[in-house]
Amino acid sequence: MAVSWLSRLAARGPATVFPALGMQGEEAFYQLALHPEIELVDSPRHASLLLVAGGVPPELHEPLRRVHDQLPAPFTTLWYQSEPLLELQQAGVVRVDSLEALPDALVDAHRKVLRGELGVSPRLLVDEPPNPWRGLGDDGHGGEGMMGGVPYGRPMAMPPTQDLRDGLALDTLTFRLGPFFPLWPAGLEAEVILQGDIVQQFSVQSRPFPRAMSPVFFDAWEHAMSIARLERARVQYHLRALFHALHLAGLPDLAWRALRLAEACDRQTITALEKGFKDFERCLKRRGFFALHLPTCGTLNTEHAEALGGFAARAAGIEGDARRDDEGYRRLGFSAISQQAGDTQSRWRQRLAEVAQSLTLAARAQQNDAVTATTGVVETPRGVWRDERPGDASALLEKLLPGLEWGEALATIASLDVAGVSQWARP
Amino acid sequence: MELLALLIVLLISLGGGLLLQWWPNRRQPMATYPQRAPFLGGGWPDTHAWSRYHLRYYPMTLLLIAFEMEMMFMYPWAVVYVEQGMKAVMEMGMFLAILCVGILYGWREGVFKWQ
Amino acid sequence: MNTSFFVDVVFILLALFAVYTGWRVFRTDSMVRASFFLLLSFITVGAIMLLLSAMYLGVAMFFMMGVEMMVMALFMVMFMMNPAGLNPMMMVHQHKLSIGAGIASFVILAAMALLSRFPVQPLPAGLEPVSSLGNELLGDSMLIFESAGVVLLATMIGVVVLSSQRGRFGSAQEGSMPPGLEPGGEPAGMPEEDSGAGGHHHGH
Amino acid sequence: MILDQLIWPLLLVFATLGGGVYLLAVLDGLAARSFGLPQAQSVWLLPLSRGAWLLSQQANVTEAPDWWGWRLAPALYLTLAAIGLALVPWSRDWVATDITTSLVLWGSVEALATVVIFLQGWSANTHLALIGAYRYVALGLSYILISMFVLIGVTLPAESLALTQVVASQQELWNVLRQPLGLPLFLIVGLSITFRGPFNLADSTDLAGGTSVEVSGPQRLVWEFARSAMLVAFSGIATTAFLGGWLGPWLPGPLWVMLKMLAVLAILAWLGRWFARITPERCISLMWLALLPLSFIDLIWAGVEALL
Amino acid sequence: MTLTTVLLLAAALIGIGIYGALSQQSFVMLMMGLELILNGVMLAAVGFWAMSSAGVPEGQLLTIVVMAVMAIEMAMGFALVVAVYRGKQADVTESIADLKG
Repeated sequence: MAVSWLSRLAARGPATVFPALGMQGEEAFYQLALHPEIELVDSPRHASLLLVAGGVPPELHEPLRRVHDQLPAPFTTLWYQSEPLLELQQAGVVRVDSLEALPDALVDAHRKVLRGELGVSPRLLVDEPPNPWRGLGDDGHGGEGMMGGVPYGRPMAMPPTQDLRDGLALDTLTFRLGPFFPLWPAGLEAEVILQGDIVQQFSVQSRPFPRAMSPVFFDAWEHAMSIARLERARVQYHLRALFHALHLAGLPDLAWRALRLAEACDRQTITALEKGFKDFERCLKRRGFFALHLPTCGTLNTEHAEALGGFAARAAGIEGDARRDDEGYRRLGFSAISQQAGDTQSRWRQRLAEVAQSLTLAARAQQNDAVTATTGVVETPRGVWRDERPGDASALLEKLLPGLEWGEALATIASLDVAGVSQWARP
Repeated sequence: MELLALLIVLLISLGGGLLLQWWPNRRQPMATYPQRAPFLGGGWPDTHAWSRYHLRYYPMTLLLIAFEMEMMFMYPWAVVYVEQGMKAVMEMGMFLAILCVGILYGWREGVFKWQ
Repeated sequence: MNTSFFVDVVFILLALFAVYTGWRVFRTDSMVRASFFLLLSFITVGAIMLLLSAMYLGVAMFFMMGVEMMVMALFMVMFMMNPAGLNPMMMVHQHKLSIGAGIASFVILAAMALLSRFPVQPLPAGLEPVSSLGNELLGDSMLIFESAGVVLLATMIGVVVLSSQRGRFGSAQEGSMPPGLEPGGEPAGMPEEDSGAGGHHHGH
Repeated sequence: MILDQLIWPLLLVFATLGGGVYLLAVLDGLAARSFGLPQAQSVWLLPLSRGAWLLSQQANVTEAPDWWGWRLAPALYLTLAAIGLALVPWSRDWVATDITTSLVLWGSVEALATVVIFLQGWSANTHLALIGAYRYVALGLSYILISMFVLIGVTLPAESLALTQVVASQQELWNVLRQPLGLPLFLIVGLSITFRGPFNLADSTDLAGGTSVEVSGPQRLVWEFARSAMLVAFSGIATTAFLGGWLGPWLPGPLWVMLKMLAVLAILAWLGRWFARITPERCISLMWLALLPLSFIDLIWAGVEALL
Repeated sequence: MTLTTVLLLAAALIGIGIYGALSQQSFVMLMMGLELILNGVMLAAVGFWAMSSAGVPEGQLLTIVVMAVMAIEMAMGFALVVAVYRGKQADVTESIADLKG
């Protein structure tokens, strides 16, 4: 039969997955991004599978239902280390709790969905427009007058009372974005007001989920720790962050390479890592990541930079680095690097430079088995952890983003780490 | 004859495109309202997206219309260029001079920026 | 004989379509649709010009109007309330008079077309429309050609002066400061030197 | 006679449209592999399975779309691509649409493509798609001038706006050598008209898919197909204008055209993956302040060369 | 397809254009009316050129000039709209208050 032939052909393609990341879901995300048979997509319309990875707090269940209902049929949902929504529990949910089994489960589910062998996820929300409109208003489509009413279920955008750059006051678009928007930190939900494609107002509604650090940093806080291992974990952290920025920049292959390097951080020799990173960095520059893509805006002022700490502060010219005070690091000849501008571009320059520095440090530390000397203080990639872990800083986006063009705003978010550090280490 | 071929190409590709969109979905029910809502990563909009959108490059578009008109004169000019020789070269000089002035002036006024 | 019959049929269809789309321009709620209806009307007229063997003008009509109507749609979106026509609206005045004037002018022009006798002088066989136009532009009508260039330059400068905010609201540099968080408030989120706009137009 | 003038050229046009799109997808897969991205399965099968998947997926609609635009935009984009390809001369006799102003008609296809891509984003009536549409128009209105200047440079030696004449004028030396700036500039136009790689302002990743963020199923298939078809058509025009079209020893004309088109497509597939996406503001500045003056220089070069 | 039918079509387009130009309140829509009139004029000019003038080049030239007029009208018109909107924050030829009253 023609249809089954078609669906069998369709089932041979890669599994298209829209990831809805919950708490501690990013580990699965990075694993899947490396898998050749899985394609992570940015829009649920382009997916055949919804993967809910990590715990979703109850207040985000409603947004999750919204995303769930936006996938076009046929599709199904997989739950990785996550509690399925109550109304879905009858509908043959697929739960996967081990990371090793996840890719195969996804590929399998994709094939089965396309061949029609698996129950399709039901719609969760009621099929009704946001506002009733049928038969209402002047013409039976919900509208009243020229701008009033709710034509087809929604009101129209209204003129703003404020602005403006160029003396033109046009309409503003107000909407809430997130918490499952795949192009910014998981869990971040914000009310955005756009005028044209310029962000006019940005208010955080729910903070991004705290990110789990490598256990190495937790160990280093408690007792002396091998510097080589510490620096490898740092490199891995930055390279994973780079994945998102390169994905935004439309460089999927470099993003993939960044992630490969990040995964290699635990096992490869330092010399191999150094060489791999040097090649990678050269590619990055040659292919216009800085010259074409990264904006020179999103500049942190001193106050914000200090509040955020870490590489972001150093990129803005504030030379704070707990490693300077550590005897172990001092013996390795550590000195903090910094940039001046403090904008999105310089943040990435800073991070790349720090990665290179970390690799050099790790190489030196490996030779003489250097360990950290101080405890109770550790310089995490996100900032200094002295008495308490670096906390959430998403509030500063509200000050930073207004005035930026949409793409610039997203690139700026990707260049920062605003999520706090989780109290649990990565498994 | 040429125009007939063009017409055939137009009809076949337009019809084919529409058919390909319509045929596989002819029995699908209409998507539910929650499915039809704009994708905002779980967020939701206050209003329709259609609005008086603030384009940031509008002066450039006006400059373009004037440019485009110059191009309109350039095609016939290009055909007789070799035939007319030096006269046509003079013309080209004038054209490019005008366009360069236009670009330079626009650049000085910040026309190519996001207003 | 067959060819001419075929051309006639196509012409009639195109003519009807041109009139229909032209009429829809003023009958549709969505301003963007209105501009694209106008574009369709232009395109059909361009196609008729092709049938009349005005090869260059017909095709030029496509690209000129494609761009112009695109810009038209952009400005519709920018400046018309309810640009997509989500609510139906009729923004007309002196409606009856206008209909009368439209019909009257059509009748007068149509009568002129039907009643007067025009010489029948079809295109000569070997005529090449484009090169004859080019030779005209560089020959007898050089003056028109030159002055058109100058007028267009004046237009360029005129539109830039009128539409960019410089002079009215300070320099362009100032204009690209981000909007304030509150009316009349300080530009948000950026330091004094406005690195958001600096350095964008060079560095390639 | 009708066989030579109509049937064969038309068959060639549609065969190239289908085959070219498939080969472009394969080339893109090969390019991805050469950049180190792993491919799950053979690049030859991937486009087919993807197409089959999209065909069996439900087509999404939005809450209050512009229905006409929503349905028509992908098909119209495909139509424009087909018209562009119909202008390509396969040999001295086999031309689907041999009008005297075919070069200008290609310019119109570019201008109308901007309209259609805008329509695709506009008709969805959703935020991300709209931003993509407006962004693309900024690009679409910028590259068109460059394309026109470059193509006028090609007409100068040919003394005609017909693509057949343009090919004939390259009998001694191809335009790619005669006007060295022309082809590189024109390739940028090709990337822009199909919003690939650095010029992907319409369907960019930062908009989660831009104009096609809400599109799924067969409609997305047509849109992607049209996007590739437009690049195929573009490669046909580039071949004709700069690479001597059907000219070449040993092989018959149509085969030469196809081989050259394939080469252009390979370059474009590779270029599209090489560069990072440019920001919209930089894109306009680049187009108007760097590439447009370069195309002036190209025209002057072509003019001087044509008179010598 | 004779000259008369072409002219009839041109007359119809001009008639619709006149209706639009006179009736529309919005400046941008008014410009659409003007464009439609010019559309008819161009068609008539090409019709005369092709069928009644033995192909004198002035016929084509006239069309191009009309097209140039159209482009200039549009560019200047929109620039004016921007300038006026800056001042008044409205684009309608009659003010919105009049409309309600």
